Amino acid sequence: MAETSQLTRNIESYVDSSSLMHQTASLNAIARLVNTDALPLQALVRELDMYLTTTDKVVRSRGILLLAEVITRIESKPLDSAIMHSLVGFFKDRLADWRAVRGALMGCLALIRRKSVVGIVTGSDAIAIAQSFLQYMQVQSLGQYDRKLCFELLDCLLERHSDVLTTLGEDLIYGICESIDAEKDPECLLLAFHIVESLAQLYPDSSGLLASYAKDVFDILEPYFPIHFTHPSSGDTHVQRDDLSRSLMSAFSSTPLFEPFVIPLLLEKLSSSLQSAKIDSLKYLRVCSSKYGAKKIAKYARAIWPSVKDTLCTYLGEPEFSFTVAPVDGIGFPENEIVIEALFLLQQLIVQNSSLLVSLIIDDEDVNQIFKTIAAYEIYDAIPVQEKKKLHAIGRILYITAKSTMPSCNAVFESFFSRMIDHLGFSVSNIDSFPSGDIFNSQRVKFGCLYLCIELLAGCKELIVGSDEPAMQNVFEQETCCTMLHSFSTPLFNAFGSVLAASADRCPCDPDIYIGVKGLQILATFQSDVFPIHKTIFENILKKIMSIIIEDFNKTILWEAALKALCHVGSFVQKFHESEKATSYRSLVVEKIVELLSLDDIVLPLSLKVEALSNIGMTGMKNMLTILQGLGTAVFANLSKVHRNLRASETAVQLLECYSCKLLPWILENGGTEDFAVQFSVDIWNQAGNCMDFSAPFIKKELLDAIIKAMKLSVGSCAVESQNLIMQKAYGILSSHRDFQLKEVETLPLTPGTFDIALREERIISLFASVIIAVHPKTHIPNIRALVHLFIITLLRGVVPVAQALGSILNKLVSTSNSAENSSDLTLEEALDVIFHTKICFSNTDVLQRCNGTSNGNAMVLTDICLGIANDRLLQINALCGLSWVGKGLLLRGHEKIKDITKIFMECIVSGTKSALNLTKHSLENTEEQIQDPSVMKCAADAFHVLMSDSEVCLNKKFHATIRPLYKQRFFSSVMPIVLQLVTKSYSSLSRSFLYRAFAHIMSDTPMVAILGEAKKLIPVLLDCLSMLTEDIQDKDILYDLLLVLSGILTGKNGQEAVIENAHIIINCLIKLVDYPHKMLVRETVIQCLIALSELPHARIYPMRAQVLRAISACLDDSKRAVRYEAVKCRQTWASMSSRSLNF
Amino acid sequence: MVSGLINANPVIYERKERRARTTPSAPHDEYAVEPIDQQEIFDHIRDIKDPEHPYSLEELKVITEEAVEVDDQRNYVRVTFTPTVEHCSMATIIGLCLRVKLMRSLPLRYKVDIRVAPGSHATEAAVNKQLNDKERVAAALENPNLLDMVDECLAPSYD
Amino acid sequence: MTELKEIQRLEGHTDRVWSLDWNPATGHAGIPLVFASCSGDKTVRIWEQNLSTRLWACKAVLEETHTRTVRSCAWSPSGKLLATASFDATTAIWENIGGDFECVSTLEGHENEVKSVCWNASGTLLATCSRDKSVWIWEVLPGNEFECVSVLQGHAQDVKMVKWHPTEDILFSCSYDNTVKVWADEGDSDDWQCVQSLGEPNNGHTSTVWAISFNAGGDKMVTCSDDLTLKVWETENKGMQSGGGFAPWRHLCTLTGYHDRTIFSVHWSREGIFASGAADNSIRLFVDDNESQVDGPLYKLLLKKEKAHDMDINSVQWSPGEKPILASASDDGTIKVWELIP
Amino acid sequence: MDDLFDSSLNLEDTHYKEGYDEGYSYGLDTGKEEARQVGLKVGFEVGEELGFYRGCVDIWTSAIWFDPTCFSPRAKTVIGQMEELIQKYPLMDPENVQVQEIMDNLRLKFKMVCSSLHVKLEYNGYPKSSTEANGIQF
Repeated sequence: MAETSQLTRNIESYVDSSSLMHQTASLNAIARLVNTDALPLQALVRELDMYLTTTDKVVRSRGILLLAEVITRIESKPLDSAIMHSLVGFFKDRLADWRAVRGALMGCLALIRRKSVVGIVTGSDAIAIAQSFLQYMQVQSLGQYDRKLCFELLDCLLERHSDVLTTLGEDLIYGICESIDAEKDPECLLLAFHIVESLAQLYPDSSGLLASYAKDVFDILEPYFPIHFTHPSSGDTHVQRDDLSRSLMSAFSSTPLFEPFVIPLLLEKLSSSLQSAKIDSLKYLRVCSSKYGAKKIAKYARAIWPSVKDTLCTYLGEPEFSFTVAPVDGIGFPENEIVIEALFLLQQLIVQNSSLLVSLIIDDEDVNQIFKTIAAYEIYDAIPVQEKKKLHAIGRILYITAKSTMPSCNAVFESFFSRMIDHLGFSVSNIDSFPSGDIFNSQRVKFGCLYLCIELLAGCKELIVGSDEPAMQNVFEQETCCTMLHSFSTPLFNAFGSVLAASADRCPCDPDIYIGVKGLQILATFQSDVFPIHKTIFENILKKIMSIIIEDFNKTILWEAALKALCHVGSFVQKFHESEKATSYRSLVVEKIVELLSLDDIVLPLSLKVEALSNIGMTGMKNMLTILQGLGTAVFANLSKVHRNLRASETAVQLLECYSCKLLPWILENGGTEDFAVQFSVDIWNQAGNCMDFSAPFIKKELLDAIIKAMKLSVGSCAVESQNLIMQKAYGILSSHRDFQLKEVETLPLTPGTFDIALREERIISLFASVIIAVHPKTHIPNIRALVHLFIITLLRGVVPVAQALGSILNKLVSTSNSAENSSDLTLEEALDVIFHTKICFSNTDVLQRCNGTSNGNAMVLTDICLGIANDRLLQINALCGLSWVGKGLLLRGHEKIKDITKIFMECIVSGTKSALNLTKHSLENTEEQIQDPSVMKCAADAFHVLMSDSEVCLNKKFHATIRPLYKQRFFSSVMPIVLQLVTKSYSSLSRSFLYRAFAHIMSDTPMVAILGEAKKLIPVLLDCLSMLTEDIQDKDILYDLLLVLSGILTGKNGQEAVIENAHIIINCLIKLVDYPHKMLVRETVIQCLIALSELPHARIYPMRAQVLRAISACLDDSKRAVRYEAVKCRQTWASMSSRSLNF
Repeated sequence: MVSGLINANPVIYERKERRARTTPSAPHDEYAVEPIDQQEIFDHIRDIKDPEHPYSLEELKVITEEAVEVDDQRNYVRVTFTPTVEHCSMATIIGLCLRVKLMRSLPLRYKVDIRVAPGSHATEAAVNKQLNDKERVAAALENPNLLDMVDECLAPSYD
Repeated sequence: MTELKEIQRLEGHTDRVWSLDWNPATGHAGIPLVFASCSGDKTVRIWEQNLSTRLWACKAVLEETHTRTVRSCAWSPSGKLLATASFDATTAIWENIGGDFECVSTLEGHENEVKSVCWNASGTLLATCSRDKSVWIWEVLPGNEFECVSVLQGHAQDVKMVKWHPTEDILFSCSYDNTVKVWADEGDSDDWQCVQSLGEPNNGHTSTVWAISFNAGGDKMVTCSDDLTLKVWETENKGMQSGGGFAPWRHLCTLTGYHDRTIFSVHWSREGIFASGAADNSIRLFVDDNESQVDGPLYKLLLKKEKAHDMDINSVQWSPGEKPILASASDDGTIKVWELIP
Repeated sequence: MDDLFDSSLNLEDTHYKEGYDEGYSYGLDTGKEEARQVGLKVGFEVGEELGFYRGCVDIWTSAIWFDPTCFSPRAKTVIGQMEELIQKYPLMDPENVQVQEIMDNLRLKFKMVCSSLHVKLEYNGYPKSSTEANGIQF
């Protein structure tokens, strides 16, 4: 009993509670009861009885609505047919009760929507619902929501019970027309259109019932076209214009019965000036014609064709005569929806009934007139604007026609192609005496014709390529278009050639060049089994283009066009395995290009040579290998000449650059073999070996750098075995060198003085270092211990690559801990021991004397030098710099030792140099301040940049470094506390400033996530750091990086409460930065930060408002535009914080 | 609300797509000055929404880039706008929006004149006089109803 | 070489400063010079000169009475009362009670923004004007009571400023309708009428007239306008003393080409120099030109001060003190005090 | 015999005439009706406003009657003037040229009284222009 009373309460609250929340709550409660069988539906109905039948209209409607809602909520609960039937009976009757109409509709809808497994409405019941709907509903007199329900109901009925509904016949059609007539609401319309569509499917046959009503139905749809959508896009309705347009389109095209009304309408609207109307008309026309079928559309073709033509003439833009943007074949035009649709439509029509359209096109007077007039112009710019537009339009039309179907293609070729050739005036007769590649009878060429030719050829080509079943291909051969092409290839070639030839004397405008080159390219890129152009012609084409490459390099456009074309041809030949053409290509292009490298006499500038070289190489692996060989020989040829002429070394540098930056990467990503890379590096070593006596090539710094780079990349790209090979070679050269024996190096303690390394050995060593840098961990490094020694000494001379090599060694060495597969003869631990505990003594330098004071006599270890005990600034700086790379190597693999190394850097930053201190104890005039040497401290601070930043030159994925995940985070969390603590201890202002510098380096390379966690602690320091960095212009980039970190914190979610806490100091700091003069990006970012800050709780930041606004209004007058734009935004967000009074 | 419009269905024009700046006149020179120019000012006002349509002033051709005259040396800007219909009583509101947006976007040194295009409005002189009476404008901006209206129109021009 | 020397730049207002008024009872007998300024920040500030440093400092801020911009302020001849007119449609009367100021009365009646307020010579009458096109005359009754004497309707537009004649009870008002109107009480029965209207026909201004000022003698009047001109008008003096009816004003001369944006303010000093301040950020000083006696006294530019402020100048006022001191108020939120060095 | 066709011969004319007459009479009625509506509206508005002032004046005068010193003499005179104006308002002939002038004068006097009595009374019955209504005028 309690049950029911509860139930009654729920019902009560649903029926007359005003709060929506209560209603839904109680509704859900009831639905749950029913769903869980706690309350049988019958019981509910009985309980509701009074509400469903009362004369109080409000209560009644609510009651019925309740029942309906419940039914909706139990859609997955099985109901037996009897209940279904009675429910249907009830709700369909209520449709008559307009006060309760919503409930009734919702009920019917819910029932109709039920899935078959849970019991569905029977056909007869469906009919019954439909009938009473048609009888009682005055849809357009209802509100938006109810109307929507009505349409959903209709829609659903038509979908689920089309079979039975047919029997309703006229009534149904009438009813539907009546209910959708003059509907305005977008959501309802969406449904209405769909209803019409389904209605059409209901009576498909042309003699059927709908036939007689088609007009009436369409009269209702007509006014909606074209959809004019005035609702603000941001409005509550989510329906967009496109949705409406699309569904209206499917309604239009739903049945051929509409054809007599639709097509005329569309044609009329097509002539309207409104963009959207045009586009829609074209779309609709296309879809309708495909739906209605060729026969029905045929009679309109005559009407459609001209309007399509005109549309094209008016809306087609100026073609883009450039190889960078245009498609491979054909001519590129700026995107324009109207044009695209128009062409689609045209294609559709042609596909549908080719012969008719083609005849229209062929007989069209505009088209023919084109051939008479425009074809006559010789250069593009001579053509008047209007004519140009026509030309382009007709061009596109021919293109589409050719591309659509084989018959249409043949047809246009037959009727136009020969005519054009005649126009061109290159008689077919001289077919057997074609001129060789570069001699052209300089007769004027008719641009118009060529232009149209291109379009035709492009179309034809796409047609052929498009149908890619090989069986077809030999069929094409017989096709008219192909045979014609075949017979006209010579004149075409001559024609295109002459354009360019003509360009030799009077420099033609870009379009002409474009056309010429494009033409040649297309000619050359027809598959030979379809259109076997004569081998000689193909070769002539190549020759012609090559001649441009070689001679016309000062006509930039022409030259680039030619190169592009060459590449297209090249990749085409590769793609379609045109063996014959391939051979010609290789001999005429690839080898020629290579040849060019060796010829110094020809004028073509090297930079262009290289460009051509690389581009052509990239057309295919085979070509690439040839090119590489050529390049290799050229490089070494030049290297051997270096000492004789300077240009040689410059050449070498350029070639090497090309190799490292263009060719090598290409090979790698195109799965090429490493053979060349190996060979190349070995050869370089040979070269190095040879030039030991006169080390010319290695004298020039930039040349050496180029070689090192090439070496690294080559080695890095090889597998272990090959690397071993190279390593052997390199080591051989290094050790075979007579000036110093690696043996000596091993004699301890290290005494740099004893073998004073000459500059050229230094160079050789750095070259060797580059190999070390690039090798795999597994690659075997011979006599590694000695090498380490050698490196330490060289490192002290400030040879950075060596330091990097040392870092790489440490990074890759196997540690004793997992000595299982310990291949190398030196473990990590040993190496560390060597580096940090080998005594280095200075025999001949005056360092000796200075060291007397120190405990460990005249021999000291690397770290001592770092701390400046040698009291030789330069030495100390070199050592620090070297140490930083060593550290990096360890840091990446996450080795503990890094801690000690960082300590050393810190030491140098805070207290400058130790020994200097002890030394000058007794000399009065020296106070600590003066001892601190900025250059040393700076070096130490910047070491952190080396440690943290990702390096391009070494210790990265490319060079097989072992990189421990999250190493940056780890380092950050271990070092940052120390830094912060040191900062708080007040050292000299100098050392603090360098601490900040280090801080900045660490911060700007640490991942945000790590920083956000610590934000609270970091922000204050970060701000001081920022203001410190503003003092020296040199630091502007560091400043910017750090600023980015701050903005990261501001925008990051986790940073928030830290930010809120420090809002005031942050804002103060930023305000000081808004006019930082030396870097625009700084100012811009600062302002963006301020914008971000305006998001904070206003109570917190409001006090700063006036201050910020004052600062920002100055930024409105910044010298840079970008800053001003940001300032406007920022000013707005801050000003609008107190909704009112923005003025002034 | 649609019924209340003074100009129920205006002609809408293509908005010309934002001309991407040929990146800072001197990208590398940090100190080179980029003077405030026509396009910059147009960018400030193009997206202001018409008080009674969901379209921007640009889309309605109420303002065009050519209608902005600027002289950065002499700190002077003049914007000439063309109300959609001759008797558009919203002309003053539109003008007010333009003035406010520029007031909030330009350096203080600037003097701004706003006027309706000659012959484009029935009470041309009156409108111009009102828009350039700073006392009237100041008073207007203290009127909550007006300010709300203006802010609503300006909103889209800030993002 | 005469020059206008900037003595001090006063900051404090957080929005544009609309106008200022010197306390007439200060600047002599050892009483430090005092003036009041009012601003878009809804406040009025009282500035007093420090006799030792000769510099001004803000003595008091009058706020939380007006809810919108305070457009103008005026001291009563006695210097005891200060009247402030605001866009909130009210006029407030403040009394200086032992240094701090109390709002002793608010005058309500205008439909919208009140734009100017002015006391007559004897301090018995007060005039206000508003965008509602009307000018109100109030009588000052004992106990800070103010009663509306008459509402003058004649202007077709927004009335920008009201000014009493320095000696007579004749009221002048200038308006957005380009005219200056003269009002007098015909047969003292509260029956004020417009006795003269100076508009384009009598070669008056062709755009909004922003301000009016009289020479010491009261026989000359200068007006400034949005039409970028200053106009000087004159009348016979005797006509007035004899009280026999009203002596009409006529156009004397027009000064053009001195400012290239709206002239918002003009003020005539006792020494016969009148200053003008305009939206071109500059100040101009004029004196009569004794040389050119060709046809009546004309006026020549004495001095021009470009970039006197960073933005529009809304008000220029000569101090009552011995020294020729000028104060100027501007949109840039500052007030500047200048001294004219002869 | 022939009159058999008459009707059908001048069918057009008769139809035209009937149509015209119907149209005319209809126009007449609706025109009247419309005019009546407008009259009602305007009349009501004027009446309402006058009534409002009437009421105020009555209260004030009665107040004066109880205590002649309660208002300043000036106020009293103005109230008197209002009285006269209301008296002489030509209710019965709307064509009268004075109508507007009197009404304006009344409103003015009313404002004066209110200000000198320091009371915030406003008659907000009479229609304002749309822009004024939504307060976007400046």
